[in-house]
Amino acid sequence: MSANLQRGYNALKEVLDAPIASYFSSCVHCGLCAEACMFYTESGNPKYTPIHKLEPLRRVWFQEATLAGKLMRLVGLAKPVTDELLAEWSPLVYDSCSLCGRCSMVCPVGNDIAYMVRKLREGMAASGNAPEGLVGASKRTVAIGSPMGVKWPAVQAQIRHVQKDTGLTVPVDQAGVEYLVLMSSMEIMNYPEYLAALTRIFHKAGASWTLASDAFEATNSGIQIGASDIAREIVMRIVNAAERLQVGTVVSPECGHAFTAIRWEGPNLAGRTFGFKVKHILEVLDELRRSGRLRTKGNKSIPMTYHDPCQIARRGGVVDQPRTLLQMVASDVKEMDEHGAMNWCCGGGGGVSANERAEPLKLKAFARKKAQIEQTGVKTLVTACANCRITLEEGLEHYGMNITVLGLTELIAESLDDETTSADGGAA
Amino acid sequence: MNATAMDLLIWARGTGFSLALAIALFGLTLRVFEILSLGRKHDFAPAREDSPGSGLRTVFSRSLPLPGMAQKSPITYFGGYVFHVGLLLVIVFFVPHIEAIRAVIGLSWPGLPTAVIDMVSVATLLALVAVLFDRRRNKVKRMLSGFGDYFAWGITFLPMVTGYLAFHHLVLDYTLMLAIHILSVELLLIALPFTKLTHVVTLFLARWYNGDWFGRRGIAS
Amino acid sequence: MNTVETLGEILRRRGVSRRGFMKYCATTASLMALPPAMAETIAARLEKASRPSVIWLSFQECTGCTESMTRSHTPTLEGLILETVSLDYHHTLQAASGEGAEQAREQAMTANAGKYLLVVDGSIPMGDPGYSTIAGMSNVDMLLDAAKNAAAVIAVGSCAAFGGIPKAAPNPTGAVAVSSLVKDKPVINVPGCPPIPVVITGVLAHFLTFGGLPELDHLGRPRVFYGESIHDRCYRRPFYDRGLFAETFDDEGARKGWCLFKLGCKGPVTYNACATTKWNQGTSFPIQSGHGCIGCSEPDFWDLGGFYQALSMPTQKLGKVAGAAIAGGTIAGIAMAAHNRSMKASAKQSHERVSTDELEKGE
Amino acid sequence: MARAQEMIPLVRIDSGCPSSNHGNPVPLLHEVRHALTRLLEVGEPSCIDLRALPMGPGDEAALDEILGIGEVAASVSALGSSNVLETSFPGVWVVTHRNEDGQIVSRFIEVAFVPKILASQIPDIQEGCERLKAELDHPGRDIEMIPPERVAR
Repeated sequence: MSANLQRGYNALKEVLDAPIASYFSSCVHCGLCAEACMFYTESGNPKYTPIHKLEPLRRVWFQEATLAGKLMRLVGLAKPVTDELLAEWSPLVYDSCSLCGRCSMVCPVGNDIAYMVRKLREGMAASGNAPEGLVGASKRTVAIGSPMGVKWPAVQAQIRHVQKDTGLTVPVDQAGVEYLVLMSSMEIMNYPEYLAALTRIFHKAGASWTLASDAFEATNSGIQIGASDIAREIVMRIVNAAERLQVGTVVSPECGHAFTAIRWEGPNLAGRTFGFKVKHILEVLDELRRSGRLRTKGNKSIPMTYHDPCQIARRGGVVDQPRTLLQMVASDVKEMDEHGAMNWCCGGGGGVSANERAEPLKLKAFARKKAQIEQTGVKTLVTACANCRITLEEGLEHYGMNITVLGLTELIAESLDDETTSADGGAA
Repeated sequence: MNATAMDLLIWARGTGFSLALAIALFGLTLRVFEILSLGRKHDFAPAREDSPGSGLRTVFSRSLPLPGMAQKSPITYFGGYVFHVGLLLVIVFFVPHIEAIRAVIGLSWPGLPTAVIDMVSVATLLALVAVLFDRRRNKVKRMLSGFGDYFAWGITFLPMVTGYLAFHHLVLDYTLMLAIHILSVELLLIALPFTKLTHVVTLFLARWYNGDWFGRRGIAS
Repeated sequence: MNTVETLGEILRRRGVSRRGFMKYCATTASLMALPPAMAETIAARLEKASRPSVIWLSFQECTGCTESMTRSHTPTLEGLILETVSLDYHHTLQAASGEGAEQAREQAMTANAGKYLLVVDGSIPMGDPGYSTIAGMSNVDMLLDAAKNAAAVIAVGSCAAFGGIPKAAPNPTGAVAVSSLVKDKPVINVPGCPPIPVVITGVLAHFLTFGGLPELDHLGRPRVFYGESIHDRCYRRPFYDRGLFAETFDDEGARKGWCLFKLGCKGPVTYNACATTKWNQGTSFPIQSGHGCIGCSEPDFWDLGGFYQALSMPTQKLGKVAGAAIAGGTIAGIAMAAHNRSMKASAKQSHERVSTDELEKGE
Repeated sequence: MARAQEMIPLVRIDSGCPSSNHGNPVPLLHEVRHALTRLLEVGEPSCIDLRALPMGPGDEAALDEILGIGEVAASVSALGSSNVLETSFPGVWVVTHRNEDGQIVSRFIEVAFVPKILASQIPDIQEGCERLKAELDHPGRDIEMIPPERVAR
């Protein structure tokens, strides 16, 4: 056994738990998970059947944690886990799974397949079988601080722009505030309007907030590639900053996996509960709306539809908030046939969009989203995840569709009611 | 006198059944220990309050297809429903079976008329054939299926078909068919803990864990 | 013994009219479970049938079979059959005793060598011959000796046919059936505990009428009597189909004559003519009297679980088995649990921190 | 041989529930109907052995009741008595054979113009004829005692 394989195999033994054992024990090979996966439905290739992507993990579980499997291995009947197997499975585990968890919703015996793919990636990463694109992103995040190589000076430059445009101050490294705002490098590089929108909204709401110069990046390549050690290192930057600044709530940006990383995996990576709350920006906005601190005026009458980012909706529980918020600013919202917890993934999540190798398959899988958008007949698509947004834009361009993609937070900011500027507000 | 059908029946009802039950119970107990001993890490992430989902909810809700899914794989769903419900009705509401269950657990309940059981059996057998056919025809299922899948199908089909043939006095002498029927049930019992048929027990755990995970995150799964 | 006189002659000598003979043949067809249309064939055959010699040996038995036969309910008609055969040896019925009796047997065997019918009731002990010995001769020896020159052997009763109660577990005498010893002669099994009297005489009548053996099933039983199960010919069968069962012997269902399956009736696996031929002048049979069939015409019926245990019930006590299995599963489970825990602990211990360097295959 | 049955009287005790018809006569009646059709169309008689059919308590009585009693009732004395009854359905006869002790030994439904057992039998006629001839050749007391005027008739 090579050192790589040994490390990977050991990692797979580490992740085995009772849910995984229950899931593998229950699978009846009914194939329904395939029907829930756009990588299968759009390619028609049965190897993209979700449960099939877990074969290496299944073998480790069977041979390491069941008596029958141990006996089978003893007599040489059990299929071995080899370097070749892991290499062969790497495209299935990374390229054809966005961890969207749709299969986990339809499995009749209740198998949470996305949960297991996430665990399998621990072994794949540890054995050096992660795709190059994700390895690079992880290296940049650890070494530079951001998967896209964004450094604090780039953020500072954006802060200057925002302050100039809005005439408002963007607070940095302020202790004792209500919100610590995180961003994704995608937002820093491609969607600077996010920071501007937040600055205006928080200003109108009279909320105290801050950015942290040593913890502005919310994305976490460690989660996507499946290396908890790396994920922990990245998460702890945020945790340390938030605790140092003694903020009440850490606000995850419009980025799906970032929310998962800090909200759901973060405490488990840290091995403790946090001294602060973690919320997605849409949750924060909806709370502000409910307390009357967020008010908008005017309704956009152009038809719109909302794309649920998987990690925020299905895997994160933020389903109603975006709809309430969208109702505030748009009068003609059409839902896709399957939405909310049963939405179809854009195909770029779970590190797929950072994995160049997966590009053709990702675009093929996008056909599902394309069909959903076409079915609504609208030309404006709203979402709340920078990664989804990039994937959607690429996909729409690839298929030559003339559709505008908007971020929900910006859309809200555009319709802020200027009449009700809070007392301490500056010029609009 | 050589071994007769009656000898086989006596063995099947006696030693055979005790052995099969022992192996099934031994195996299932072992499996539950195997599974639960792997444990589950404490989740430090605070769960959402007033979640619409829960493990218990999912244990039940997963029995129903999500909107749109049934159309995507009708044979899997309807074939699956018919044979699962059919098996349940035949196993639990055919009077001779109730008597057998009574001998094991001491409880009994009213049965269904044999005409009803007969109709359900035919439907169940047809559904089982349909799902086997679909397993060969559907490329996903064909790719996923190995010996274990066909074996599991076989040992589920066998008790159904032998029971049906015995009841209708077809093919073989009743005593022999009854003995074969009971032996096939024993094969099923023995295989229960060590094949995918274990899902009859573990699916409750799986659904629970799944529902619990989603429930903590505020999703009714 | 003189066997020249045919049955037809005997009957005429006794002044039986042709109408009487027709009635006799119709009844014989009925008791042989043959279609009524066979009466004329029977009549033609019986006219010419001659009188066979019969040697009746009794081994490990209770005399119930002999009792059953002698109490058959149609004295005149079956009496005719019995009178037609020359019962040369039957140690219960014959007047002779001691050496004279044994001489009669040997004489009959010599005089009718190759032609006599050997009827056996009772099983044969293969253990200590002292369990059952006649005139100093072990049952096995006597059986093999008598079977050597017999035309056919009729094993009457479940003991002779299948070993019966003596063979019931744990079979202390090492009892065996006739057919496990006699291999070179046709053996007709007429099981039952006892067999229905007319079934015994029916088989004799068949031999007498057709001069040969009736068609036998896989257990060597005449198909005409043992071709269908009690359950299939039971007048209570409609209740089984409708799911109406007596739960106890004195509940409403029992009074209404519902199916006795739950009370342990072995009718479904018992092949015999009781449900149609019935007992005591066709009056009734066990199920009609409210008691389930005990399966007495089937091999090893004594070991078929309790008489009052439903056929579908497992026969062994399962409490201890289940307890032991769960205990065993728990022990094995705890061992596997300990293994799994140590496997996980050691995996955790040998965890090598994954930094970004390890993400690429090195070496 | 002494017959125990004669000494041990059989007493029927009513179980308190009605002897219900178990439905067994119905298929039998269908068989009878087909037999009647055959008799009419091709003149083929049939015979059904009632001892070969499953009959519950009350079934045979129910059958008898449905069949009813017709115009002809005959009794035959041969090896015990036999009753031959035409039912209310002409051509359908119930024949009950008894032994010399009066016990029923067999019972049939015959579908025929006349049940065979009623017809005089050739061997019996032959024998009777011979006997009559012998009597006439060697007149015994019986014939002599008959008044001449009756012989003439």
